Amino acid sequence: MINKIVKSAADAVADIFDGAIIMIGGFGNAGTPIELIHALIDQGAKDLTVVSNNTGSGQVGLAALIAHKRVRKMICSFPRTANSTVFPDLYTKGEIELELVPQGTLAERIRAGGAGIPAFYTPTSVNTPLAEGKEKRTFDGLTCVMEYGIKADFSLVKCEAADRYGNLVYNKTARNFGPVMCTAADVTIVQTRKIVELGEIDPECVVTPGIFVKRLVEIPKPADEAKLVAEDRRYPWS
Amino acid sequence: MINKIVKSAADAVADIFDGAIIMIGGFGNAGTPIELIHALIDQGAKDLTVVSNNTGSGQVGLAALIAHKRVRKMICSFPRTANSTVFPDLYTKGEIELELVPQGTLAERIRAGGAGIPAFYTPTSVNTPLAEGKEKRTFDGLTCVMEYGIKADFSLVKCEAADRYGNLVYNKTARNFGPVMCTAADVTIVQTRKIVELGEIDPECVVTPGIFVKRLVEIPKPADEAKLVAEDRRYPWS
Amino acid sequence: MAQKVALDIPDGVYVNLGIGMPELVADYVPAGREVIYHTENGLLGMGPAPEVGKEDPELINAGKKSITSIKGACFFHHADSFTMIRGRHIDICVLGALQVSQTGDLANWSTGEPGAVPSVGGAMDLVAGVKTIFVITQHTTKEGKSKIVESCTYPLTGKAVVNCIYTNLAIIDVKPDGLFVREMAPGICFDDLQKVTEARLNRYEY
Amino acid sequence: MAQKVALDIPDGVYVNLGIGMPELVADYVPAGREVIYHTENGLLGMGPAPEVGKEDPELINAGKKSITSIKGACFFHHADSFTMIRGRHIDICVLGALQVSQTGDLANWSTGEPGAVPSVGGAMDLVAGVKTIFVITQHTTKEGKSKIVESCTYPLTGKAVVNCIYTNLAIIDVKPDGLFVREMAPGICFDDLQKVTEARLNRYEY
Repeated sequence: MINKIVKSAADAVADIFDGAIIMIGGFGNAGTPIELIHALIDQGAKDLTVVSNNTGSGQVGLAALIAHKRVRKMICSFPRTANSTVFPDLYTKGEIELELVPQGTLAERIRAGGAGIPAFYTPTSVNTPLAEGKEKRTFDGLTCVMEYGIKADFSLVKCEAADRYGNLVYNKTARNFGPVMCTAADVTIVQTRKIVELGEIDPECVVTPGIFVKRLVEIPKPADEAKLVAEDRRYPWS
Repeated sequence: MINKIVKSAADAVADIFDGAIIMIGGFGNAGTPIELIHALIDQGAKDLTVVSNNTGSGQVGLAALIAHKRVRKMICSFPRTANSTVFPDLYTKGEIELELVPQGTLAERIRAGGAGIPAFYTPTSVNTPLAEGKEKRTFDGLTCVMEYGIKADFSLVKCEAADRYGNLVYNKTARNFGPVMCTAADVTIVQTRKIVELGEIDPECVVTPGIFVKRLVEIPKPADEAKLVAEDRRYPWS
Repeated sequence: MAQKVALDIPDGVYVNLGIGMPELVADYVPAGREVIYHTENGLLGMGPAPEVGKEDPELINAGKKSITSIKGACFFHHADSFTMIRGRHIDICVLGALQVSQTGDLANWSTGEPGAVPSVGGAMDLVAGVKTIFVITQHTTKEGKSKIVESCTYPLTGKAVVNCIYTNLAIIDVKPDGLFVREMAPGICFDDLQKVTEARLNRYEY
Repeated sequence: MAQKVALDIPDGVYVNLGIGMPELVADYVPAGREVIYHTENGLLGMGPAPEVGKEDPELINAGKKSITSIKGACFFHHADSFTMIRGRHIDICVLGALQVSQTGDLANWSTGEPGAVPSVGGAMDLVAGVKTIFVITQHTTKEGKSKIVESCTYPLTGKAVVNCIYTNLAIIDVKPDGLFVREMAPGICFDDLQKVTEARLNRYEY
């Protein structure tokens, strides 16, 4: 029988190893799998490479993971946001690496990784510093850079509802990077607001087919990251 | 005001020109925009390049378009099906060109065309005759061929329901090539079983966002291609 | 044959069944196993054929036959479907064959005859992307020629892609050091099998 | 400025608004025009800010502000969102700028200072893929330096990508043969404008 539901966030992330490449969903506070990230902080894996659009805010979630020096390198498009101080501080001190990738190229590289496309060409970033050192090629007069697919050991994603096969639906703009990240990791771990019975999700409306999901954990009331940041909370909770 | 609805299939295809590249949705009989193809036969455009998974069956739809010698070249993955005789006859006589593309590569080339990706690498077809003459490159030990994105002048697609913005949902496996073909043409023309009001399609369940659609025509009772073939019908109806 | 293949498909895996004989495998899933079938034209969770009269012409499999969908199924478009295939998300694919070589090369899409209309479909994507490839085929052609050959004479679908061959006479594993006979049909002995097989066969040593 | 941009956005087009000042453009759509706003984090059909207390933390725009969705909107993931952008499906994008050159080069993501944390987001994808790029910016920096320059000194976002510049002093079209002033703010004359503009300006001949 196929049953991808595990009983806790701690169980879900238990086998994440030092040096792993981890994709973390979310754009700003929307779609961030904050409970999975906190479980990862508790679990202790270090020397991680994290692929995520931003670097977290305040002292919770991804920012807390970075603050605890668990992340060796960030691959992201927008590390500097309003409430993001942890990453900028470490980066300025030279204590964390950054691979800056345009947002659309980041999404496409992740999709390519999941789709078995090792590399593709895009016009994005041509004639800018981000194209330096990259292979260029012109197609019908359009100069492009070659970009590589990205694959991860683990993806951490948040969704709205899931069934035991791992079929997922998301809530509004919290969908963002979730669907592509689910496809691109050896082990995709999803926190869902609710688990539903097989057949409750309309087969025409499934966003992530279960084949891309390995583990599910139900977190009925996920924390609102913006609120935690506004309240100046820190993880681990003090 | 945005209103993509036109009043007839004839109006929808009126500006298709000789020599155009046309993508036609469908896999077997599922999802074939048969009324749009028949309107195209009436309209008369010729010397077409058609991108479609198959070559139609019997003497209706795409098979009829080919039988009327309107198609110079087919780009497809599976030209020879149970009830397909029109294409094989012309092909054997050397009267129509064929570019044979593996099905997944065909889907990905269309997606790439729509997504502004001029080319990508795939391991599919390496070490086979279909890789001959193509650029090869090895990534981490995996040998791949370079494949180009495909763009079309027009796409003809069938869906289940649409609103005036052009948001589409499909029916079951009739979805197949529709969503990627909608993205890859200058002018995407869609026949829909029904037109619904804005907001009636759940924004979480839209499959093709309206931005990819230019024209919509309502065909409430599309013909069942398999039935027409079984009845040995021919288009134009005699 | 289809039953033998079904026995080798573990619980909980994602399987794509090729057109023709491979489709029969779904009929023999042992009790207690849950297997999810992928059909490359856009469905994960393919169920059995519908009752007569309940067919939906827009619900078909890759062989263009009417099917049903199970509870927990989902529909998707072709590019997403081949993301599953090319991206190595499908565990097992069962395909038919014209020829299989002793190094696991597969030829199953064209006899390469001049004037023939070549049709490839998803076969090359499947062998390039699916983790494990099973072939199900008659051991010999109608003319009695071996389909398990030293080297394919027909155009390849993929090179060194087949993991196991299920024929009416035997089950043969494709290993780095050659073909190994795992099981033979009742009444067949190794020497008989080798006689009707062009490729060199090996026995497992126990 | 935002109002001037809004006047130049025709009925029925798809528009992406950058973070900051560009977001204001949505407030000035002339009556009778229907414009659909794309936000690259996964929504086509962005509506105005919600009432206070009705915010959904999972419904935000690219600037991470709470928004609403209109009737006929749809949600999608990031790769599909950038298919719209890179695939040239978005008609107009309105962006802020640090510098614009007289050949339409745009610099708007980094001052290139050592130690600064560079953040690019979707800006490079937008200028590479959207058919028409409008820039909305103050004509000069707080220190009074021209933002419309002969050649950008900051790292580029894209080369020869800007079609029109809307500043507090003028509307300037970027043409193959240079910058052409289409309109000036009340009380500004061409010579005054040229004085505060590093790049060479041209007048249209009527």
